[in-house]
Amino acid sequence: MVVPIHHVIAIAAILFTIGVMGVLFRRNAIIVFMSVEIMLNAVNLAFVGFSRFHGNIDGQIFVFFIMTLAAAEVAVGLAIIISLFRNLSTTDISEINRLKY
Amino acid sequence: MIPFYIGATLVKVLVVFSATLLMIMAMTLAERRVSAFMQYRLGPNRVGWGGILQPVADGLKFILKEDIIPDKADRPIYLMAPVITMVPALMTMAVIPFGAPLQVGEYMVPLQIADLNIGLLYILALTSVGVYGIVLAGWGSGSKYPLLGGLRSSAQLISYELAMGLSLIGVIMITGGLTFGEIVAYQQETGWNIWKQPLAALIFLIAIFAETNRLPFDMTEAEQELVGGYHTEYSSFKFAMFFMSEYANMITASAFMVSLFFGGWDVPFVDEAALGNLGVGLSVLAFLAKVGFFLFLYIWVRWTFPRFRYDQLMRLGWKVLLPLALANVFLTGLYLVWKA
Amino acid sequence: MSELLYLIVLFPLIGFLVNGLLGRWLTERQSGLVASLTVAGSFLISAWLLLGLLTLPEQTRRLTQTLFTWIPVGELQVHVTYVLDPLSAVMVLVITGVGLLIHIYSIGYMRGDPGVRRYFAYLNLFMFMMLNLVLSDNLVVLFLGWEGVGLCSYLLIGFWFSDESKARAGMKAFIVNRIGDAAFIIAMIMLFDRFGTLSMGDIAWLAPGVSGDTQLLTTITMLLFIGAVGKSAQVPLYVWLPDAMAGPTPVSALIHAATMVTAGVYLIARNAALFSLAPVTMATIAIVGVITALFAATIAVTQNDIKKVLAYSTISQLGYMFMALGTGAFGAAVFHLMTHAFFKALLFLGAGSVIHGMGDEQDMRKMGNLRHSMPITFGVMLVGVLAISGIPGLSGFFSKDEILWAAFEHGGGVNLIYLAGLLTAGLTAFYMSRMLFLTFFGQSRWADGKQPHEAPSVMTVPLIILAFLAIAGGYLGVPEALGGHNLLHHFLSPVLSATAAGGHMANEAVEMLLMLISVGVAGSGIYLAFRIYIDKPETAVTLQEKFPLLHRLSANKFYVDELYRAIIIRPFEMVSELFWKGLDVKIIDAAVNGAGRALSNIGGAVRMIQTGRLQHYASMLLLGVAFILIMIMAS
Amino acid sequence: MTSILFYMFASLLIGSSLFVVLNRNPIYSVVMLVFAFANLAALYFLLEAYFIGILQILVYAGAIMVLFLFVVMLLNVGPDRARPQWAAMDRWWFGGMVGVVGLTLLALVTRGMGPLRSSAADIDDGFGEIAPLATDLFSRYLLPFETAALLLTVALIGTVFLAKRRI
Repeated sequence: MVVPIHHVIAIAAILFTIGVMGVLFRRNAIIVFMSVEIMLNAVNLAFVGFSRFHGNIDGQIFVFFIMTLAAAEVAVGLAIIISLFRNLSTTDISEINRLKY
Repeated sequence: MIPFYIGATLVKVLVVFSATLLMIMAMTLAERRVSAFMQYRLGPNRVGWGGILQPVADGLKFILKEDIIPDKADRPIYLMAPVITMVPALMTMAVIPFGAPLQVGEYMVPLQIADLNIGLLYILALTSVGVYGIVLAGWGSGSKYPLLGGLRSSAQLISYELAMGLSLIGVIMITGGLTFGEIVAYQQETGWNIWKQPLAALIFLIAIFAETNRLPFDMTEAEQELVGGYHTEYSSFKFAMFFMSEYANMITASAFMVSLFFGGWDVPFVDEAALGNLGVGLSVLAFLAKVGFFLFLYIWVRWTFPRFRYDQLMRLGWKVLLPLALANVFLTGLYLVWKA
Repeated sequence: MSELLYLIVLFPLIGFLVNGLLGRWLTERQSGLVASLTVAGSFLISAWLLLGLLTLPEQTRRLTQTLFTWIPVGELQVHVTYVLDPLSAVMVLVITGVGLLIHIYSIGYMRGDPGVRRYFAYLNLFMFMMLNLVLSDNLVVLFLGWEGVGLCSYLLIGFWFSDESKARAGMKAFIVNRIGDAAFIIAMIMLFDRFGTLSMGDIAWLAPGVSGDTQLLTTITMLLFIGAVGKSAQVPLYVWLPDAMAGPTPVSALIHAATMVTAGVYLIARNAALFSLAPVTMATIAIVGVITALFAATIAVTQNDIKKVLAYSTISQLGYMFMALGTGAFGAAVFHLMTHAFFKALLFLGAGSVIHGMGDEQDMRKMGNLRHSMPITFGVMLVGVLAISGIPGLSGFFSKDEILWAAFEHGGGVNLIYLAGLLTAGLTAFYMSRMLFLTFFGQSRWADGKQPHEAPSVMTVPLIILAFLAIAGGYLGVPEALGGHNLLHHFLSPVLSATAAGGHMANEAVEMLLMLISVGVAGSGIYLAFRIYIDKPETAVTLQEKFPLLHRLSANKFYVDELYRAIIIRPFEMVSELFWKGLDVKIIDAAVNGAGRALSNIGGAVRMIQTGRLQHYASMLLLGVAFILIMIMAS
Repeated sequence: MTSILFYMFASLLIGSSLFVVLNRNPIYSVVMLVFAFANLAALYFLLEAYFIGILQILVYAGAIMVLFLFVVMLLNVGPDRARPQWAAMDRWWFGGMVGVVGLTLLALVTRGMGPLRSSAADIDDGFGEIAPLATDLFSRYLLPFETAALLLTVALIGTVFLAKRRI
């Protein structure tokens, strides 16, 4: 493996930024949610990269747990989106602003 | 050394791929012939000797038919879906060992494209990806019946995938390895897994029937309810791809069944290694015979059992198979602890 | 035997708890019974203990019981220790005895009042606190009782709190008492600082050791005396007591005549050893006592409210006791305290009986000629009036003459204190007779339709017993000049300092002469009253017209309340108002409100951030993350 | 060879991720995200995290993204009807935000780890396969592992509760 760790982490950072972009720019709750997943995966990539470059398995275990978390999170999050849609007939988060003052 | 392996691998890929396609063609014919046989009729027997060229004729027909893309279809998705279905179905064949290692000159060539060290998970991963083809086909058609078929299918696949995966765990536990090579080798030494994991075998068998959308689990394409299911709007070669991938899935599923529970290419009571390349040939034949049996079983079941109702299907998956699979894992664990 | 001491205190507490917590499940009669029985229990045990005390040798008559350590803080170890020595024995007996009679009387007097259980609960609580006060060896526990009786007094004065003036009277009592209490607390702190203990027994024992430090002793005793002034309604803190008459009459009898108001006398007598070492204080006490006695007596002359007359009479008599204390005649003071408890309780209860019989009428101008309607009440009131007037043979005669004799002896002959005491005695005889005549003699002036009637036996029996005590009580202290042995003095002498036993060494002939003089003064007071209010009723009006200024002054209590209002309350209110409107509203409130308004405005501005748009929130989050990252990079 | 593959997969990953974010049709986004995750799995394989790589496909592609697809289909969310109408402030704000975060991250990467190092640590045979992971998971990380199971159960119940119309 001749890829320097910087590049792995840089890719993770770019991926993360893409996720941030999605979260901030998109108005469809589902897409926003997917962007969150992208961010999570960017972190995972960084973990795996470090795990490889330190020869330490702990990073991968962390990723394992993050995936578990992501699965749980997605299930609940999508359920929330569904019930939001059921009540408001929209997934546009700029219209879901009931927390406003 | 490396070029040889690459070359050997390429050859194996070609062989496996074409063999699979051949088997698919044979299956289409066999299905029709066997069903005819079961219903006391003849079935297609005019093209070629005894109808043996019928698949070729079918293929030509599919290719020549007009390719219709519905107006409301989402074109990219609509076009992508058959491919997505087809590719994983063929890719799974990569990890199946179909014969004893072949002696080529000084090299031992395992008759398996890749003995991945996470082989079993690879299958699970690919089958789960296969869902997309069906779902996207249903969605992309822009029509309600395909959509329903697609939704049903994905729910069904996800449900039975759990039971399937859990049933595999028993096998992994007693084998102590995840690669097919290890599993087959283990069975050669200590006997087929079917004797040790009958419950897992049963669950796996039922699950692969569901995974391949075959009767009695063909909710996704139930003609009476869904006018054909997710591929209603497909025609021509794209329809053929769905068709082929279904058969490909059946073949790979049978191959897994054989590899996991029925000794793979193992010929009972025969030491393949002692016979040299003759033994290899024997083992390949044995493998094909076993797979053939399960393919026959597919057809047999199809024309024997009625279709489940959807809620019954879900209940079977979640309330019967899943607990049974968990119990199997538990019992296996107990056994292993007791043995240790 | 001493281990029974706590029962004296415990019984009323049980009564209080039963009446206070379970009162709603008790009938009126059960409630009164519980209250009376617990006090009776205390009385019987104290009587039993007194008998035990008498069997002991004279110098070891002291029963103590330490229950537990209440406040163990470093050097300050406050033990709850009860002491029964001759002084507290007398007090306990008076309190429980008179208290018992008044409890029984209350059953009749309070009949039909909706708050009767509360009344008995308060009364029992009062008994508990008062007994704590007199039995405790420790000043802190004494102070607990001291405050406790103040609280009960407040609660009972304002017993009918729905009447605002009565509630106000309660508050007045409470607030005026506070002034004295503050001094008391300072005195306690100084005592602890000097002696390292608050046990009065220890202090009495240690006191001679600091006799050189006159200034300190004077300060401490003065402060204690101020406390006593507040509690015992002396000039200038007496103003609460007349108003305290707003409470039920038995309460006036028990708390504001017989027991609580004598707490100040008890406090000084108890710390006689300390006070004896502070001559300046002693002189002050005597002067204050004299002024109070005379001053209150002059006011009592013109009061028309029967209870007010008695109230000022009480103040006057308390002044008498302080006079005795100031002259060093502690024994005489305690003796008068006891006899006063008997006859003043009697007079109050009699007045209560009259009020009861007249249907809650207290104005003597609307009474008259009641002696036929309520003969028993008249009889006992007569006894009470004669006793307080100092007619020979009744208790007041003995105790009052002892005080006068002490004053005479203290001053080494005829002196101002003695003369003032004599004048007070005359005035006392006059106004008490006036009260008696206005109430029971002359024309009936009550409104038509009123049917004055005798009180029920549950009220009259205690009256008769008290009348007996008012007569007999004095025979405990028959001076040697009259061939007696002054039993009480001998009994008390181990506790009170040597001077307290004074009197029996005097010239008997002079003593006899003085007695004759005082009897003469009392007699002339009665005669004068007879002349003015029975013989020629119109003289009263004539006198009023002749001396309008004097009458107005007296009738309006020398405008003391108004004076206080003008020089203390009004300035205080003005300063308070200044603080309220200037400081509180404009600065403090403004600051608080301004802070609130500022926060509200800031919040109004900041809430613009809360757009309800998820992405805005997320970007905020991100901003924070970016900030942290930059910080990490920078470091 | 592997580094070429790595950069190829990486660029595919980034490209498809960008597509996910920029594309306006949710269905395409889902599909492209699946593709992105497949690429990510490939990166994992190249980084010799085989188990994680297969899990990536199994969990993300096989389960999570199917759920997304499901929801998109269930709600039948079409393409965003119009271009998002951002206020000018929003545009600058968000853009600046992304820029700051991205640049900061990149700066951290390049600055925090010193000079380029291409040599990875020596690893045992079987690194990244199931056995070492399982050993750790069932020994050192047993409690977190069980907690994760609990978390999944809770999520399951919560999901049913949230999504069901009538319980």
